[in-house]
Amino acid sequence: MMGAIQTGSDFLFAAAIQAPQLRPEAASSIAEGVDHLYFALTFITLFFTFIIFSTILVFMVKYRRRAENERPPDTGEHLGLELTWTIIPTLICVGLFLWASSLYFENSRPPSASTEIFVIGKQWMWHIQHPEGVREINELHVPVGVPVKLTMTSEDVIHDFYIPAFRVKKDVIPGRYSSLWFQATKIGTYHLFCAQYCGADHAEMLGWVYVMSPADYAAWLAGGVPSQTMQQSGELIFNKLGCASCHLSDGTGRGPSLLGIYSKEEELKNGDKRLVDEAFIRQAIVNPNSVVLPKYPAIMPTFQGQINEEQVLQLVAYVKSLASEERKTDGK
Amino acid sequence: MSTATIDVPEVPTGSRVNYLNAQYGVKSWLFTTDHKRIALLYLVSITLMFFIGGFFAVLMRLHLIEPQGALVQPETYNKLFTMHGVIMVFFFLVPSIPATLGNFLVPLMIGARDLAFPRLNLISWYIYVVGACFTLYAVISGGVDTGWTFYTPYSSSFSHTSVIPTAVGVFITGFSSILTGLNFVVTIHKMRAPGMTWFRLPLFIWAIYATSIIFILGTPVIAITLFLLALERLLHIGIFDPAIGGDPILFQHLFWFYSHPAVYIMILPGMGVMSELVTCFSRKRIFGYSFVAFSSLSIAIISFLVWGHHMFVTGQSIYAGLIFSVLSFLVAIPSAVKVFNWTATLYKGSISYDAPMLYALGFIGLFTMGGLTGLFLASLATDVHLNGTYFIVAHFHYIMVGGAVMAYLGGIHFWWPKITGRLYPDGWARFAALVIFVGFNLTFFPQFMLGYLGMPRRYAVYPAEFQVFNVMSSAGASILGIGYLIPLIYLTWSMRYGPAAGPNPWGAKGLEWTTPSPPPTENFEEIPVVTEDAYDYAESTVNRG
Amino acid sequence: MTVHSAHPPGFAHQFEDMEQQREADSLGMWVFLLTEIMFFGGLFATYIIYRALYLPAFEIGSHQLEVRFGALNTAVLIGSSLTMALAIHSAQVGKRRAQVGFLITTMILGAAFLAIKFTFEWHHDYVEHLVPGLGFVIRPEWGAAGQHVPMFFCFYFFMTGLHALHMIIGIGVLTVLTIMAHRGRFTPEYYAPLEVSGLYWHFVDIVWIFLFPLLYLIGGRYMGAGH
Amino acid sequence: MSEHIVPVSLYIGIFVALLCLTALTTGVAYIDLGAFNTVAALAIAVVKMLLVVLFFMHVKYSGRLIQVFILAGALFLAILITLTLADELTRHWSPTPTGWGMFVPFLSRLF
Ligand code: HEA
Ligand code: HEA
Ligand code: HEC
Ligand code: CUA
Ligand SMILES: [Cu+2]
Repeated sequence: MMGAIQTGSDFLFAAAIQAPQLRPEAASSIAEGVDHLYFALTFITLFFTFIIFSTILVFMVKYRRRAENERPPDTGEHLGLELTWTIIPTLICVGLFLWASSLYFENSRPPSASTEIFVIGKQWMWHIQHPEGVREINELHVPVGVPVKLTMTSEDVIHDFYIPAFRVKKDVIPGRYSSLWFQATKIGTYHLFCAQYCGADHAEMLGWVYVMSPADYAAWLAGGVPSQTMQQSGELIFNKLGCASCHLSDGTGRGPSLLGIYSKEEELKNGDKRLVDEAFIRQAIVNPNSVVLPKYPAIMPTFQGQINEEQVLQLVAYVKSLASEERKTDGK
Repeated sequence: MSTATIDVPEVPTGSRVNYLNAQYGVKSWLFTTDHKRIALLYLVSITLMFFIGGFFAVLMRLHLIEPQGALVQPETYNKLFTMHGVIMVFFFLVPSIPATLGNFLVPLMIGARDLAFPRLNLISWYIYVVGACFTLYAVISGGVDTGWTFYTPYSSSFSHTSVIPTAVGVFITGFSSILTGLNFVVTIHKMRAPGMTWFRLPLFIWAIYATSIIFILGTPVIAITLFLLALERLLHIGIFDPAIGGDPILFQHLFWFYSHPAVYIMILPGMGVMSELVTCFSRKRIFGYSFVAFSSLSIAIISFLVWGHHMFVTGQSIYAGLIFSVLSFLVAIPSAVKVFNWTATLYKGSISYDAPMLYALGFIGLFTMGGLTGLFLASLATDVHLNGTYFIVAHFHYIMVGGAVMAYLGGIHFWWPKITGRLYPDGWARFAALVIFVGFNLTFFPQFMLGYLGMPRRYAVYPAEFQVFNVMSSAGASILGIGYLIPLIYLTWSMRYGPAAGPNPWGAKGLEWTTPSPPPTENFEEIPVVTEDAYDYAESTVNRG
Repeated sequence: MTVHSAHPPGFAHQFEDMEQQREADSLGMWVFLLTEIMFFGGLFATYIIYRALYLPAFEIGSHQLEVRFGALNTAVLIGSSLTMALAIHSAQVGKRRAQVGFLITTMILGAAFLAIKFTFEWHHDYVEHLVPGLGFVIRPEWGAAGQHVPMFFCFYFFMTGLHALHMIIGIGVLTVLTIMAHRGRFTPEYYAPLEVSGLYWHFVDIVWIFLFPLLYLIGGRYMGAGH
Repeated sequence: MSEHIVPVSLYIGIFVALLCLTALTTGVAYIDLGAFNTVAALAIAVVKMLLVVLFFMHVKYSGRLIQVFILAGALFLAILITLTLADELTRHWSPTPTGWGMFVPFLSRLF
C-alpha cells in the first residue's frame, strides 16, 4: 500500500512540475520533501475520493429503483468488512503520521553553523536586522546555500512569518522568541507574507526575500553602511543599564559571570534544566524571577518596559558574543 | 407485520387538528412549549442568520475579484470575514440541525410526547435570540474585526471594534446550546417509548446524543474563555497580555478546547441525517448499525483530544504538537468507518433519486474530500506550509458547506412533508441540488490551489498572480448563492400551495412517520410500543430475538 | 399503557409517571452540574498555569489573605450543606415545619458566608489596595516577584466573585423553595425541586472546598504568616 | 418513591468529618512539607469533595448512570488541564528536536 502511494505521489509530483502554475516555487532545501508528502496526501485523497464516488455511481445505476414496491434483500452485517475499512485507514494514518513527523523534525532542526538574523514584527511591517548591524524593512536579503536562522519576536500582536517558496512558517509572538531556519537553494526573489491575522493592514504586511549569491550578499552587506554591529549596540546598552555592575566577568559580582553561558545547560533553583538559548537570555532580562539560579539570590531587577524588543535583541546578541570572548579574557 | 405501531388513517391536512393549527396568533407561537413549534421558531431565525452570513460572504467574494480589492476598505473586509465566520458558526451551523430537526424529531423518533423540559426548550430559543441580537448589534455598531477566533492580544488590547458585544452575544448563545444539549441528553435517556432500546434507536438520535455531549462538556469552556477575554479587554488584568506576563497562546488553548469539538457539533448531526436518508432511499437496513452508532460516540470523545492541531506553528511545544497530530489522525478513523458504511448500505438496495437523496450523495462525496484534506493539516510537515492559507478555508468549507449544509438541506427536504404536511416540487428541488453542487465546487476547489500556492487567508488585497483562481471562486459563489435562493422560494411556496403529503410520502421507517403530517400537538395519541429494529425495510424480516 | 387520570401535584404532561419525571429532573440537574464543572474548570486550568509560571508571586498574594476567614467560611458553607441535606431529609419523612426551618438556616448560613466575604475580606482588600483596577499598589517588600501579584488577585477576585454569584443565585432559589415548603407543596412523594436545588447548593460548596486551599494556602503558611 | 433515605446521624457524622478535615488542611499548611504542602491540601480537598458527593448528594445511593456522568465530568476536566499543561510545561524542553531519539529524555523525565 505504502509502495503504491509512493509511486502515485511520484507520478503526481512529476506532473505538477510540468504545470508550474499549480505548484509554488520550491527554493529551499526542505521544499522537495514537503512537496513529496503533499503529493502523497493528494494521491490518497484522489484515491479514496475516486473509490467512494465510483462505487456510489455504480450502485446508483445498478441498483436504481425499478418498481415502486421493490423490497431489496437484507445484506446483513459483515464484521470482516468493517475491520478491513477500519484497519487499512488506520495503517495509512500511522504511516502518514510517522512520515510527516520525522520530516518535521528534520525541517525544524537548524544546522549548527547557521547565519543568524533577527526579525521583529510590528503592525504592519517586518523589521529585520543582520548581526553586522544592517537593518531592512519588509525585505530580507540572504545568501544562497547557507543555512539561515531567524530569531523573531513581536512588539504588539501575533504575526506570522511565512515564505511559501521555502515552505516555512512560524508565528511571531509578543513577549517571546520563536525561531525558524531555512537554506535557500535558488537565487531569486520570493514572497514574504504575514500569515496570522494582525489587524487592519494584515494583507499589506508583506515583503520580499532576495536570495543572492554569496558574493552579491557580501557586497550588499558592505553597502548597507551600518554604524555598529548588533553586538556593539548591545554592549553599549549593557553598560548603560548597569548590567556590568552585577555581572562581573570574573564571577565575583552579585550576579553570575555571563562569559560562555550561551548554549550551556543551566540547572535552575526549582530543579528545571534549561538550555541557555536566545529565549532563555531574553527571559532572564525581562522576567528574571522565572529563571533564578541556585547559588544566587533573586535580586536581578526586571528590565521589562525599560527597553524595547530591538534593544533586548541587541543585548541578547551581546551576551551570546561573550561566549567567544571568553578566551580573550583568559589571555589577559 | 410485526410492528405494533398504530395505523393512522389518512386524513387530508387542514381538516384535522395538528400542532400548526391547534392555536393561532403570534402569542401562541411566542409562548409555545411544543417542541415542534420551537423547532420552527429556530428554523426561521437560523435561516435569517444564514442569509445574513451568506450576504457577507457574497460581499467578500465580490471584493476579491480584483487583487487590489474591488469593493471595500481593508478594515471593512476584516469585519466582513469576522462577522461571516461568527454568524455562520455560532448562529447558524452550530444550532442548525440540532435545534431545528433535532428539536422536531427527537421526541417523535423515540416515541415521547415532548422533550423532558419543554419550558427550558423555549427559554433556550429566547436565549439564542438575545445572543443573536447582541451580535447583530455589534454588526450595526461598527462590526468586529478579530476573526472568528478572537485571538489575543489583538482582540484584547489592539482592536478598536465592538469585540465585547460580540463576545457577549456568543457567550449568551452558548447557554442556548448548553440547555438544548441538556434537554436532549435527559430526553434520550429517560423518555424512550417502551421497547425503544438503545440499539433500536435511529442513528440520528445517536448522532444527536453525541452532539449533546459536546454541547455540555465543551460549551462552558468557551463561555468562560470569552468571559476572561471581555474582562481582559475591560480591565487589562493581564491574563492574555504578554506585556504584563500573560500568555496569549493560552487563549488559543481554551478557545480550541471548545472550537475543535464544535466542528464535530457541526458535522455529527449531519452524519445522523445521512444515515436516515441513505437507508430510506435505498430501502435498506443500515450496513453496520453498531459501528455507525459507536463511531458517533468515539468522534465526540476523541474530538476533545485534538485541539492543539490548530496551533502547530504557534510555538506550541513540539511534544504537545506530536500528541495532537497523532490524535488528529485517530479522529479521522471513525469518520472513515461511517463513509464506508453508508456506501455499503447502497449495495443491492432499491435506490431512488428524490431530492433528499441527491443532497445525501453530494454530502458523502464532498465530506470525503473535506475530511481527507484535513489529513494534510494533521500532518505536521505539510501543515507548516498550509496553515493560515486558503487551503484551510477550502478544507473547512468542504466539510461545513459541502458536508454540513448539504446534510441540513437534505434533512429539511426529507422531513419537510412531516413538518408542514405539504410536498414541494421535486423537479425544482433536484435542480437546486445540482446547482448547489456545481456552484459549491467551483467556489471552493480553486481555494485548495490558492492555498498550496501560498495565498494567506484573511487578506483584503493579494498579489496579482492569484487572481485567476479568485475570480473562479467568486463566480462559483454567485452560482452557489442562487442555488440557495431556489429552495427558499419553492419551500415557502409549498407551505401554501404544495399538495398534501400524507403521513409517510417516502415509505420510510421510524416512529415519526407513523404520525399524521403534520403531527398532532401531543405527537402520539397513545405512546407506541416498539418491537422492531431501526430501518427494518426488508419485508422478510421477522422479529429477531 | 398508563392512563393518567388524576394528576399528582407538580406532574408535567410530557411524562408517563412521577417516577420518570423525578429521574429526569435529577439527571437534568446533574448534567447541568457537568457544565458547571467545565465552566469552573476552564478557570481552574488557567489558574494552574499561571500559578506554575509565577509561583513566588502567587505565594505572596496568598499570604495577604486571612486564613482564619477562609477557614471560617469553609465551616459556614459546610454547615449550610448539612442543613440543606437535612431540609431534604425532612421532606422525605414529611416534616413540614423542620423543612422550612432548615431551609431558612441554610439561607442564613449562605448569607453569613457572603457577609464575611464582602465585609471582612473584600472590603479589607480594597482598603489595603489589593484590588486590581481599583488602585492596586505593588509593595516594595514583595521584591521582584511583586509585579505579578496583581495577577494572583485577579484570579482571587474572579474566582471568589463567580462563586459568590453562584451563592446569590442559590439563595434566590432557596427563597422560592422556602415559600413553596411553607405552603406545603413538598410531600414525601414529591420534593424534586428541593432535591435538585440541593444538588446545586452542594456543588457550590464543593467549588469552595477547592478554592480554599488553592487561594489561601498556596506554598504553605509556615514561612511566617503575612509578609 | 425509590429514593434512599439517609439517617440524620450519618449526615451529622459527615458534617463533623468535614469540619475536622478543614481544620486538618489549615493546620498542615503551617508545617513545612515542601512541594507536598500542595499535594496534601489537594488530597484533603478531594476527600472532602468525595464525602459531599457521595453522602450529601446521595451519589452513593443513586443509579449507575449518574455515577458515570460524574466520572465523565472528571475525565474531561482532566483532559482539559493535562493537555494544556502538556504544552505549557514542555515548551522549554529541547526546542529543536533531534529525531525520534528525543523521546528518550522525554520519557526519562516522566519516570
Ligand atoms: C465541520 C467542521 C469540520 C470537520 C468535521 C473537520 C474535520 C477534520 N479536520 Fe478540520 N477544520 C475545521 C472544520 C472541520 N474540520 C475548521 C473550521 C478549521 C479552521 C478553523 C480556523 O482556523 O478558522 C479546521 C482546521 C483544521 C486543522 C488546523 C489547520 C491549521 O489551522 O493549521 C486541522 C489540522 O489537523 C484539521 C484537521 C481535521 C481532520 C483530521 C478532520 C477529520 O475529522 C476528518 C475525517 C474525515 C475523513 C478522513 C474523510 C472520510 C474518510 C474516508 C473516505 C476514508 C479514508 C480515510 C483515511 C485514509 C484516513 N482541521
Ligand atoms: C458554517 C459555516 C460557513 C458557511 C455556510 C460559509 C459559507 C460561505 N463562505 Fe465562509 N467561512 C466560515 C464559515 C462558513 N462559510 C468561517 C468560519 C470562516 C473563517 C472566518 C475567519 O477567518 O475568521 C469563513 C471564511 C470564508 C472566506 C475566507 C475569507 C478570508 O479568509 O479572507 C471566504 C472566501 O471566499 C468564504 C466564502 C464563503 C462562501 C462563498 C460561502 C457560501 O457557501 C455562502 C452561500 C450563501 C449565500 C450566497 C447567501 C444566500 C444568497 C443571498 C444572500 C442572495 C444574494 C446572493 C447572490 C445573488 C449571489 N468564507
Ligand atoms: C542587581 C544585580 C543585577 C543586575 C543589575 C543585572 N543582573 Fe543579571 N543576574 C543577576 C543575578 C543575581 C542573576 C542570577 C539569576 C537570577 O537571580 O535571576 C542574574 C542572571 C542573569 C542571566 C542568566 C545567567 C545564567 O547563567 O543563566 C543573564 C543572561 C543576565 N542576568 C543578564 C543581565 C543583563 C543583560 C542585565 C542588564 C540589562 C543584567 N543581567 C543586570 C543580577 C543582576
Ligand atoms: Cu502581521 Cu498579519
Ligand atoms: Cu480542529
